[in-house]
Amino acid sequence: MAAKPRVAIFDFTGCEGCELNQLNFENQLLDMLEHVDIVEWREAMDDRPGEYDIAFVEGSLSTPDCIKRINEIRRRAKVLVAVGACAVQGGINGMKNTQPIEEVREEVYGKDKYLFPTLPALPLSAVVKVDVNVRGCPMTQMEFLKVFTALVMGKKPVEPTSAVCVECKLKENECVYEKGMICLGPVTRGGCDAHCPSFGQYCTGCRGMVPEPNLKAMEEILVKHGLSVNEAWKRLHLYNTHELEGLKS
Amino acid sequence: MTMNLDINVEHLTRVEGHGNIVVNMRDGKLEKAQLEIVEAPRYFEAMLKGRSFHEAAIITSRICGICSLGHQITSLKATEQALGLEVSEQTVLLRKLLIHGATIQSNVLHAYFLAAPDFLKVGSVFPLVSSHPDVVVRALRMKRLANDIGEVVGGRAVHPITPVPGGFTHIPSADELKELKRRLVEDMTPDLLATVETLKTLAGEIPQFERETEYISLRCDDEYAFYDGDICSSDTGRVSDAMYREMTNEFVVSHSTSKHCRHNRSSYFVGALARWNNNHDKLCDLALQAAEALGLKPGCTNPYMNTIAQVVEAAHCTVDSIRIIDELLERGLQNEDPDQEPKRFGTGVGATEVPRGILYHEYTYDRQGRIIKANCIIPTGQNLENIDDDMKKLVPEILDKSKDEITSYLEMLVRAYDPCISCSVHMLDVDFLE
Amino acid sequence: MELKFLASDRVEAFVSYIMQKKTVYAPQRAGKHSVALKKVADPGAVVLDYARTMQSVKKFFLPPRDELLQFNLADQSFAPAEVKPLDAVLLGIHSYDRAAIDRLDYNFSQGHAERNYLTRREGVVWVGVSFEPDEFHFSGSVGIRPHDTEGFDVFLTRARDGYLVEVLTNAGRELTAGFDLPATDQAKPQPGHFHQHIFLPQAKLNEVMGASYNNPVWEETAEKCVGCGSCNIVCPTCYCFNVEENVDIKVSGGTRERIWDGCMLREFTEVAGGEVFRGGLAERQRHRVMRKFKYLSDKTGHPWCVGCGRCTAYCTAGISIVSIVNRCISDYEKHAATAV
Amino acid sequence: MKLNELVPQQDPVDLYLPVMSEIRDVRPLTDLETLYTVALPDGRDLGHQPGQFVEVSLFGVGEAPFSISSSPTRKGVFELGIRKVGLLTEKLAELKPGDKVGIRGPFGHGIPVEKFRGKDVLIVAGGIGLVPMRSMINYVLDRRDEFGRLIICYGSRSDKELLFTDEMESWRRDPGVDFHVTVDRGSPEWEGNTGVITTLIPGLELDLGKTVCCVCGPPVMYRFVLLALKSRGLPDKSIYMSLERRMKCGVGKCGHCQINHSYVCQDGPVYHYPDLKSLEEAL
Ligand SMILES: Cc1cc2nc3c(=O)[nH]c(=O)nc-3n(C[C@H](O)[C@H](O)[C@H](O)COP(=O)(O)OP(=O)(O)OC[C@H]3O[C@@H](n4cnc5c(N)ncnc54)[C@H](O)[C@@H]3O)c2cc1C
Ligand code: SF4
Ligand code: SF4
Ligand code: SF4
Repeated sequence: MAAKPRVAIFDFTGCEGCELNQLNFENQLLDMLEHVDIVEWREAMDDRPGEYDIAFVEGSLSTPDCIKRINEIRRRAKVLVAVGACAVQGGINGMKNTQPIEEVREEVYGKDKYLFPTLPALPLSAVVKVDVNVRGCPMTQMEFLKVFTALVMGKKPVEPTSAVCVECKLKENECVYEKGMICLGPVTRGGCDAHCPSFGQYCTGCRGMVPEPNLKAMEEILVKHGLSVNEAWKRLHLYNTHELEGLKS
Repeated sequence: MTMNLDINVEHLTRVEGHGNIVVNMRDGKLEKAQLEIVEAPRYFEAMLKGRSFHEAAIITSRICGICSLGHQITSLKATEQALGLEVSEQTVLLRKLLIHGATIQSNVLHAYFLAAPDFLKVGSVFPLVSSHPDVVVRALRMKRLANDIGEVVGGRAVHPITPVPGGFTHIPSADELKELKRRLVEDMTPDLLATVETLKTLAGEIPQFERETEYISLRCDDEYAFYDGDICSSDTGRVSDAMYREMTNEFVVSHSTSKHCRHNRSSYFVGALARWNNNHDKLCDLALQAAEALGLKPGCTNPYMNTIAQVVEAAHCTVDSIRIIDELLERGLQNEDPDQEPKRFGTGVGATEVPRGILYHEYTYDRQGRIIKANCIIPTGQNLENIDDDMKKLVPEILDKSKDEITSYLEMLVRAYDPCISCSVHMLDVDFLE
Repeated sequence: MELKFLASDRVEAFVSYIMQKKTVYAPQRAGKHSVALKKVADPGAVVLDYARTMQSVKKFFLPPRDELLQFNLADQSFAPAEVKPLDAVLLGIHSYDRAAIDRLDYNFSQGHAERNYLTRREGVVWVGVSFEPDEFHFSGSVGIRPHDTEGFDVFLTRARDGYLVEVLTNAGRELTAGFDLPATDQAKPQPGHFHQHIFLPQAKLNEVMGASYNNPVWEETAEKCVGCGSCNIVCPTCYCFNVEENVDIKVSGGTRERIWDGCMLREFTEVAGGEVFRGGLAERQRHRVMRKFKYLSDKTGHPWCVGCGRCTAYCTAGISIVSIVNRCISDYEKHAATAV
Repeated sequence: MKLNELVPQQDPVDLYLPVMSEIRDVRPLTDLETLYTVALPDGRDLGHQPGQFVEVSLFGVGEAPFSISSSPTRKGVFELGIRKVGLLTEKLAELKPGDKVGIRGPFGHGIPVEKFRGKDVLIVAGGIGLVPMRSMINYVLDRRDEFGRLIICYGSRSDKELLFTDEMESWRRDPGVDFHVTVDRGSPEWEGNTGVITTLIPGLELDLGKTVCCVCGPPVMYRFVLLALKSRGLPDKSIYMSLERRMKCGVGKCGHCQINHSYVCQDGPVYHYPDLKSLEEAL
């Protein structure tokens, strides 16, 4: 690529952990800056020019203003990258979607609820076309680097599709089921190098579902390991309410 | 002298989350001076309702990626108290080490990446890459090491993996800890001294502004309190963490999706400066020397000095991390199973000092170990009223300056609090009625 | 064969002794409940009494991630990955895992003989150990017994208070020479009993599996299977791989790597444009099992499953390859009975 | 026999190292397809059979199998016709003459030309299936006297997607070639046949005893073409088909291309139809 690609970073509703993770590339940051020009990043800088090639967007969409902004970003960006579970699949924010929104607001703000308009938490792809996903909560740094180098080379990044279990087995991790815990790894998209099971914790499903997940079979596994059917689905919903609602219909 | 003034900074930059600064003055009368929080509310209560105690910390950690470790540890403390789960001394030491790592990383990030561009009059850290490469490389090195503490002990710096109710799912090896210690001694300590030198040259850029207020932090008898302690007010003294509601008194204001707090006065201050004012007697020598060099004095009432207090704390956390690692190595690391057998089901409160101030979580569990009631009060929410009060005092004092200068003073003021707006709109304060 | 004796309390000394001659890899504790093959640093850490490791010795010859070449993007040059003979002692290996290596040897030498695998295969001294079949082992059904010494240089059979040692080859003699192993007149104990069986000899299995293409067992299994691919990735005779490019952050070069892949994964047969040639879980499961008991055994006369039980032990859905095969057998026999 | 006695002893080879080769010419065929002329170093000959393929790679991007589109009778360079569909092919589309690509191969079982010698050759190609078949077509054209009639049936989705239109003109004009082309949906300017490829087969002039056929196209096409050929009475043993599967190594190791017991990269891509009948998953 002749000129350096111009990169802009945006955030919507989320915890900003993904953006922080982008600042956490201490060992790579200077190399990365060799390849791109960062032109917009509210969390880290003041400037706001309007032109960019690649937009990295964190967070889910949850207010009418979000929808306006994301359309504007899409219009200006050549490549739009959804970063992190909130942006890719709605993430944790999606959990509120299963409860009637008015009730939730009432509970929180009481009579003041009309002060703050809000919508169900949506992934970016529910509103605009997303070109690339970097999954994870927070976004998987390893995957971000792969996507980054791919975009710098002008090629399409490859999205992993197989389950976290594959990576666990490649690393010969002791399966957390063996420790009497449960795990969502069997239906969760890999690409994180089985980060949580590698540290003895169960996979909470933050990278979204594998394509065409066999959810009935997953439910059976969770129930066999001591969860009630209700609890099993709650665990599956943690990051994936939007996706699961979509699969249902 | 300016008689009419309208300032509206939309989506303030270099802070975590979305906030606007709005100031209106009509005929010399200040009508409005406030930080409006426009971040979309997150509704964590809807998420926590009915969730298992295994998930509480996983979910609340997502309130904020910047403060994820703080939320996690605070949540674990509340859950453990509610369910009667015991943690080992090793667990406590590892948690304190994690908090130090997170505090260093957050304070370094704030000082170098968010605040320093103000002192150097640039828009972001990026121009500094070419103008001050050694400073940037140093900042990155410090941040990396702080994050590596999180990665080695917590499995990940943002949303750590290993801390769970009752202990850890994985503990670091002795070799990993030794390597961290080596870097803390050989890299971090000289980098801190260099940071102090750099800041000394910029000390003149810190605005002179004083406003007396109430300072609230944890306080404990045997150390500079982060993990354990009572709630301590500079006005009213110490109370136990169970009294946190009396210390916070949340209320809704129309210009903020985050609730505000007050205690003894119209507002109070939490964060590094509050901790410094309340606990400076517990700091290690290196930190005290840094404070001395940078002109930070006990009883400081200049909110802009919060950034300096953060650097002083980074020094303390570094020295104390080395001490904790020595203690862990001396004891010998044990593979322990976390205690996850609840002894009771009730209510528990956790209070921890996180980089931006004191953080409270409170949960009530049902007999299946599911959350029926949760409350969480975060530092930035507690500071918001204090920020508004500061602005109301500051604006009239600087009316002789240009509008741009006034704006930049206000932006710097808000940034000095290192506000974490993502956190502040968590909205967790509800009783769930099943 | 002359039997020698290695007392339990001398195992550690034996390991230290052979460590002086060659690098040793052996089973050691990996987690609370698991044992893995790792390079030995502490002879006391070796565990000879174990059910199974999650990954077999395959990982040393066909690593999970294996660099094929390094490239330089600036001048489009490349260098082949450095591949060295393993040149080590593999200690404490079970007979079925040794048998699996025979199968991989075949795969990587027939047709195009592959340098990467065959080079790593060199210089290995095999020290086997007998095993006590657990709830998942069924290697007896594919003709591999716990005491089988085939392919080993030295074999240790678990006996009272220690191990009976058979030194089987010159390499074995060289390895043990100088270590005092007293002769014993103890007889080799009877091998342990299997708790799992395939109810038909392999010779007949090809025929049965050939007739089981449309058996309902595939669809039934597919209902329980989550398609996670664990069964492939832990199998000692699975060797399929994918190839990936890794580019460094400076975008100046990188590596081409192969990574274990598995036919249970949906993407395995997906081509550009979205066509998936074995899309359904039933078809994938059928392919996996047929590959072990038909496709490759038709060609060589040997089953490609060695009965280690890993795919069943590590399947979170509890799918058992033995049950699948036995179901095919019983349906076949029922059909044969009604047909007569 | 014991398994280890079955293990053949041969010198192991570096199977995965490409030969860096030069792109000599790049010719767009349509919006999606491009024809590349490639030269091995030192003027080496690829030495392939029609129907064989090579693995083409770009460092940092990937590697994939592509059929050789030129006839082995044309020496010195070889041609690849590549459709832009994904990661690698999109980057290949950016290449210019002088650029380098990695080549491994030729691999696989091509068209057994000796079985076609002296016979009438019927080629049925759908879409991009014409790319490998062109190798055979040109082979026959270059050795005209060794073969009987050459009958080509080519089907494409639309006239805009037709490949090798210039060569098609010469086939059309060649009295020794019986060339038929059809498109599923023609544009207003299209004056030729419309309809799927099978509509061409009933009208062909075939000497059944003398015709040998080779089919290549998208997966859905095979079953219908087979039915059409059967209804013309062409015996199964006179039919060959070239199949496509995902493949990574090209040398029978990676397992991706397996159809039942058969490896497409070893036993195929060109199969004798009677052999395919025992492969339930093939068609
Ligand atoms: C024997 C054979 C001959 C072929 N000949 C031609 C040809 O002459 N012209 C042409 O345009 N295409 C041909 N193809 C198809 C070509 O291989 C795919 O179009 C190509 O792999 C797509 O790669 P990509 O990286 O652009 O696509 P992506 O969809 O990004 O593919 C990613 C990876 O998937 C694998 N893959 C995807 N599709 C296929 C496929 N169809 N076959 C095998 N692996 C695949 C590859 O390993 C590839 O690297 C042939 C395929 C085979 C098997
Ligand atoms: S720990 Fe989870 S992801 Fe890993 S193998 Fe077990 S079930 Fe799969
Ligand atoms: S391990 Fe079990 S669930 Fe996973 S793919 Fe294999 S059979 Fe299916
Ligand atoms: S198929 Fe299962 S039992 Fe057989 S060798 Fe493979 S993992 Fe072991």
